[in-house]
Amino acid sequence: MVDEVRIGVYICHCGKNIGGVISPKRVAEHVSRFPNVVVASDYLYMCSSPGQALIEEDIRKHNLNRVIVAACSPRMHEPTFQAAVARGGLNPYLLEMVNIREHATWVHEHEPEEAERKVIGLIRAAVERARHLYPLEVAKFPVVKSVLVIGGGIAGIRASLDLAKAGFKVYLVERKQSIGGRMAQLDKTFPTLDCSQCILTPMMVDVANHPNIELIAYSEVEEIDGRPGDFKVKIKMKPRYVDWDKCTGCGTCVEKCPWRVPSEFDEGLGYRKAIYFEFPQAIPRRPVIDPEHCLYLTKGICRVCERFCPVGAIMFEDKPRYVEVNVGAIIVATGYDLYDMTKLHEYGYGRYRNVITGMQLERLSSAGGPTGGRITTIEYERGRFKPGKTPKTVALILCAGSRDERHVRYCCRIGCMAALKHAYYIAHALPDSKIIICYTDIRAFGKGFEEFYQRIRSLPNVYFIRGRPMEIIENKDGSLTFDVYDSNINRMIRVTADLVVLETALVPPKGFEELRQKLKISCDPGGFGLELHPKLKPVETTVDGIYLAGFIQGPKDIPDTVAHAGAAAAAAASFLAKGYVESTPYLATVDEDICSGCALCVSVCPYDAISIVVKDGKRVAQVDSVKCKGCGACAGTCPSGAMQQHYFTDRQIMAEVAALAEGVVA
Amino acid sequence: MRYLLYLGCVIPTKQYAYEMSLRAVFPKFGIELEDFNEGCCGFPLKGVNKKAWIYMGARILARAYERGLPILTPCNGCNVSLFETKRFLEEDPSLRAEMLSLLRSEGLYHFGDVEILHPVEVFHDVIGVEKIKSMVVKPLKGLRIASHPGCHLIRPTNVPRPDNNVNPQKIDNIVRALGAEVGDYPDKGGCCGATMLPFHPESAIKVGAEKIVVMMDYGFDAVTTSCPYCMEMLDAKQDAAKTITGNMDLSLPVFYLTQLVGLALGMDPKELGIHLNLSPVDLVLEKLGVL
Amino acid sequence: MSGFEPKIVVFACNWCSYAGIDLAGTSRIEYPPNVSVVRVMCSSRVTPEMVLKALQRGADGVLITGCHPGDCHYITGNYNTLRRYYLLKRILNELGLGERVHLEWISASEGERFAKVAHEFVERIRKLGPLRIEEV
Amino acid sequence: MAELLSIAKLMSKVPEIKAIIGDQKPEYCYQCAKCTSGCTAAKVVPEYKPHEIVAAVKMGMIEEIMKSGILWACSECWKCSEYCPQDVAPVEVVLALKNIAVKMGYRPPEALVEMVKNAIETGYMQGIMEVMTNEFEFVDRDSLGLPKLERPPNMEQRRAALMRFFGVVMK
Ligand SMILES: Cc1cc2nc3c(=O)[nH]c(=O)nc-3n(C[C@H](O)[C@H](O)[C@H](O)COP(=O)(O)OP(=O)(O)OC[C@H]3O[C@@H](n4cnc5c(N)ncnc54)[C@H](O)[C@@H]3O)c2cc1C
Ligand SMILES: Cc1cc2nc3c(=O)[nH]c(=O)nc-3n(C[C@H](O)[C@H](O)[C@H](O)COP(=O)(O)OP(=O)(O)OC[C@H]3O[C@@H](n4cnc5c(N)ncnc54)[C@H](O)[C@@H]3O)c2cc1C
Ligand code: SF4
Ligand code: SF4
Ligand code: SF4
Ligand code: SF4
Ligand code: SF4
Ligand code: SF4
Ligand code: SF4
Ligand code: SF4
Repeated sequence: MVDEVRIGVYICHCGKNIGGVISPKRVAEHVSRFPNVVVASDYLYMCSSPGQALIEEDIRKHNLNRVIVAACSPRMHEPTFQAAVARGGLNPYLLEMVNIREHATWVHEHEPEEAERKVIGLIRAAVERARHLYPLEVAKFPVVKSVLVIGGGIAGIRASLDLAKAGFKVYLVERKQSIGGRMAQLDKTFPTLDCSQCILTPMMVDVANHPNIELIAYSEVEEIDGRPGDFKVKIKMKPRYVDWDKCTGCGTCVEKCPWRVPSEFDEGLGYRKAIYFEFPQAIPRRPVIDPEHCLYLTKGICRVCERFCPVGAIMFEDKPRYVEVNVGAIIVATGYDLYDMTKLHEYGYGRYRNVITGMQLERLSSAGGPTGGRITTIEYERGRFKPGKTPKTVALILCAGSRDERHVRYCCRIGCMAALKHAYYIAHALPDSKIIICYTDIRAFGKGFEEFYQRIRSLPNVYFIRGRPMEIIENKDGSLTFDVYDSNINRMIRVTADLVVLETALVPPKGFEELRQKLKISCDPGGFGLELHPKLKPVETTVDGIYLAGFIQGPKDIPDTVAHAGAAAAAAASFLAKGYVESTPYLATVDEDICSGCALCVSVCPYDAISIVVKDGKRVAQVDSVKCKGCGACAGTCPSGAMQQHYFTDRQIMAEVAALAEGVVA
Repeated sequence: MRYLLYLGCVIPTKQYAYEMSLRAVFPKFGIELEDFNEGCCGFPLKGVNKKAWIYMGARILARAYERGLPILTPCNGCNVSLFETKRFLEEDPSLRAEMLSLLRSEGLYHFGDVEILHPVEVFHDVIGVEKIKSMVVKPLKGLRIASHPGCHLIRPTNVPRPDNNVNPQKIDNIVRALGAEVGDYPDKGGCCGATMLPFHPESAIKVGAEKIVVMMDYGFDAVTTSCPYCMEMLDAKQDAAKTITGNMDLSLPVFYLTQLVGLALGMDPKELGIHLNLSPVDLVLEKLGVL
Repeated sequence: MSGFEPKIVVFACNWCSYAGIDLAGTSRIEYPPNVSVVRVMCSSRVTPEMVLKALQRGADGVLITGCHPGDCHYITGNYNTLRRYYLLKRILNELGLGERVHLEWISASEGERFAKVAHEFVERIRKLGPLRIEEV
Repeated sequence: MAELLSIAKLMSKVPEIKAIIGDQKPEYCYQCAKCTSGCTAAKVVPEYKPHEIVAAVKMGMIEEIMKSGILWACSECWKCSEYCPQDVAPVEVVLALKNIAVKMGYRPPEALVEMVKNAIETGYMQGIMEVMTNEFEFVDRDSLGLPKLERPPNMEQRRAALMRFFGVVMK
């Protein structure tokens, strides 16, 4: 540091966000007295063009060689001000940001004096740190122009098609036998009531036919390696026991298989065979054998499918296979699961046969469902579902498990509209029935939702009760009784219904936690994937090149899911289209004179970026700057201080820490 | 095992049958009971002054700690009250300090971590269902008996409860071991209404009556409970329930769990205080051939 | 001891904890102004010297925060932190300073929890009283 | 007819309630009425509606409720606290309100005052009773062969401590 350090400090008002709590002017006056501070100014919005211009001009005018911006979080505007500093002719890493909004004025609004003192303290620490900054360079790497999409629901389908059409190679991994996701299970879709399968199937076919899409069904992501722009993904293809290359999808095997199993697709109400397609319109149209139920694979008898297959595609000795793909970006579109309703003990799901979920009602109402579209009560004959009688009264209970501190805290964002739709199904199919909707609030905020709500409200046989039952009791005939207090009419109502439908809470799908950890992306308190910014970066994640699409980012209906998936595809496309990614500038670096070659750093580096080499007869550590991701673990471990991390050197951090610890005298 | 028999208020002033059957039955299993007359646990006073309630419970915990034995609380109310007191004392250091300062005048300085047990737990978890089964000499054959756990045996779940709120089965398991049939019925974990009795007597009795109606509807021959309040509502108030609800068919024998155990062990109904039960218990006794 | 306002230095990893602390701000969840945050890329960058430096130069307590185990942006960084924390804790305990340093996992969505942790830590240090330099 | 409520009277009582009940959250209540739907008391005393009581606490309109004496209808079955989706525990709110009512000078029902008096004076909330057998005979502890019921020890200290809490009620 031969040159004199000349620092400019800029304090942002952020409108009233900062300026309404402390006085940036006073702060500027105070910090202008700090050593090396050549100029200190305040401005209403530093991130605005005139704000940035101020920095650029000052660099030239005052010959600044360090810039400190005290404003919002560096996670928000660091790139903005780095660019400004660069335009002013300085290396962007000579900028230091001080977070006085998120870390001070927003959280100490009611202690303005303390807040101001803290702000001055933070800036002082930044000044101390800034003295030790030095210019850094950023390396560029080429990206691989292909994308992995995980999850083949409507979100994954839409994102895959968008990217494929834009010319990117897409690998679509779906863990079930077929793509389609939850939307394939729905009968109709609110608020327009289009037939779900009818609008979905053409898109599924497009996926199958698009030359840029490689559909890898019945598979899951096993391992992820590499870095943004160049991920290496190992995919596990579960054993299918059918040679999909030979198979023509004729379905003879499915027809002949003697063994029936409750169908996941029909939510346990219908049946599928041990060799099966997920549902009749499945894509790809290639069956798999369920090894847990197949008679041959469990008991060594049968082999009927093998006998009837005209092309000899059955292969009982199938093993998992692994493929590796190399992609530049990843889109996560793994959707949701229903919350386990047996946990909501008071409603008796799992104990009372006529308490069902909304998704089960979708299957009962579907022409392709287990009752051929007849809505009936639930009967079991020797453990097997069979359609019961026509219900006279059906009760729908909203927020079942949602908005509940003991279960799922957030709103499912679907249940209200789904309940209205379900009321329509029943009212339409059974005009003589009574439909009771027990709601807390009807949240009808989407396009066309209020109109839909009106339409359902106007049905004479739909009754809205503003109240939630506490407990449901099963009667001897299988019908159900509960009391519910209607706070609209201030009356307790005793409801006896033949069928109770729970509009269930919706949660991240099984296995997402493990997938998320493989991807190194964060999650929100509900377990969904965490977007980078709740307003402005709704599809980005904390990892560059990994994006969220659809329900997995948080509850969404189909229109929102599709819009979100489109945005994810666009974000991935723009990431790849640029052609390169920049490496982190915060790389580790060794001072070979000090390094003792102890290799402690080697053991902590998560990316194997450090090796010990012999230089001039001395063992020293060497960092591979392509592999290094800039965590600083090595620097934190190195006993001699030989290993340092750019922008986070011991000197820089120590200077900051010491200043903060000393504090400022008011 | 040796326990402090803490009877609370209702049992030693009124529900004598419970006390008799407790004192008669537990020694048969080698369980010794030491009298622990400490008066009211404070439960009914919680609504008048929470601290007074805590004081009364805290005092009992401190006294028990000195005696060095677990407390056996046959009353569901006492049981939950002491557990809640314990929880508040643990969670609120200033409350704990305040209570200790009040107790100093009695020479009490610690609450310790006193174990609190309910007879249902002693039967089910300490003695064990198998052991009980092995001691039955007069199985309660041919009887279908409903269990009424009572709210405070299973709620609130933010303090430990003797049985599970979601699916209370302990009493049923014990009764099954005695040779009777058991079964679930709607709102098994429902309330007897006792707490309302002093303020809204008719309404309270309606609550108890509703339970009896359901149990009769589900074909039970008798019902058993292990709480003196529940007993009062289901048994002593059964006649009143007839008048208030106008349902003259209300008629269901009610027993303390301890009484049923005693009967199955071949004990004399009088020794178990069964003649103090006001519901039509004779029906059952006849069936068992002990009348 | 009223009137004593402890000074706390917080180390926060960029990806989870710093984002979580930002979220406390975005959600306007207040916590005592005595805590100042030092940003590092990963909690494993924090050395014992940095912690000691803070205590030596006037901080009354140090809070180290990182991603929850399994969530580290750099795969295993926080495990290194944990190991180093135990070692550091042993030394600090010997110096009678163990109570003044604390490690806490804060995720990017745990703004509310950070505020709670900050509150509790400040109260804990307030009870311990000011740290006199001679102790170190 | 009815007098309109003035907003000048609105003054949330949540903080006072929270000071008594501990970790429950009356301010979270979103009026789903699940508590009332399953409330033991509400089924037989229609004027008793826990969700309304919780709402009144939030609004600060609790005097009417205290005046009406309706709080004493709760059967303390704890169902509401078990199943409330917002961890409100209306039963705890009701219990806290009762405490506040007594402090404010509302007299609890006579039966309860009697219990308090007994608890202080005799150690038990009710006197030792004679009971009837199913043969219509009157019996007592003695005739049933039960040991004599001793008073709890240290009655003096106990009374002194309790009087600190129950001064108002005993007046
Ligand atoms: C009862 C009910 C009724 C509804 N009705 C309507 C309606 O009428 N209108 C409307 O707009 N919305 C409706 N919805 C909402 C709609 O279902 C969702 O908006 C939509 O399905 C979300 O699509 P998705 O692709 O994000 O998720 P999903 O449909 O859940 O698709 C996710 C896919 O990812 C796969 N997957 C999961 N994990 C992995 C993994 N680890 N590896 C590989 N693949 C994986 C799954 O198998 C699945 O195929 C309803 C929801 C419910 C519960
Ligand atoms: C009172 C209020 C509070 C809100 N608070 C929040 C909140 O806290 N959080 C939140 O998430 N959302 C909030 N919103 C919603 C938020 O404002 C919108 O979601 C958002 O602004 C929409 O952005 P937009 O770009 O689509 O539209 P706009 O912000 O309206 O931008 C449209 C732009 O197009 C220009 N324009 C219009 N017509 C033409 C034309 N013919 N030719 C050229 N230019 C044209 C307009 O001048 C304008 O600059 C709030 C809305 C309101 C009304
Ligand atoms: S071998 Fe298995 S899959 Fe094939 S027909 Fe038999 S049961 Fe079905
Ligand atoms: S019978 Fe053979 S070709 Fe036809 S669907 Fe089955 S496996 Fe494929
Ligand atoms: S969308 Fe409706 S049903 Fe679902 S949680 Fe929200 S309010 Fe309840
Ligand atoms: S119209 Fe606006 S204010 Fe009214 S319910 Fe809808 S979103 Fe809320
Ligand atoms: S900074 Fe992290 S990634 Fe880079 S070499 Fe050091 S330990 Fe490895
Ligand atoms: S830990 Fe430090 S001294 Fe040891 S090899 Fe690595 S850089 Fe060299
Ligand atoms: S107290 Fe709980 S159950 Fe009652 S209305 Fe409020 S949120 Fe619903
Ligand atoms: S505890 Fe009281 S308020 Fe709650 S459900 Fe029972 S009777 Fe109702």
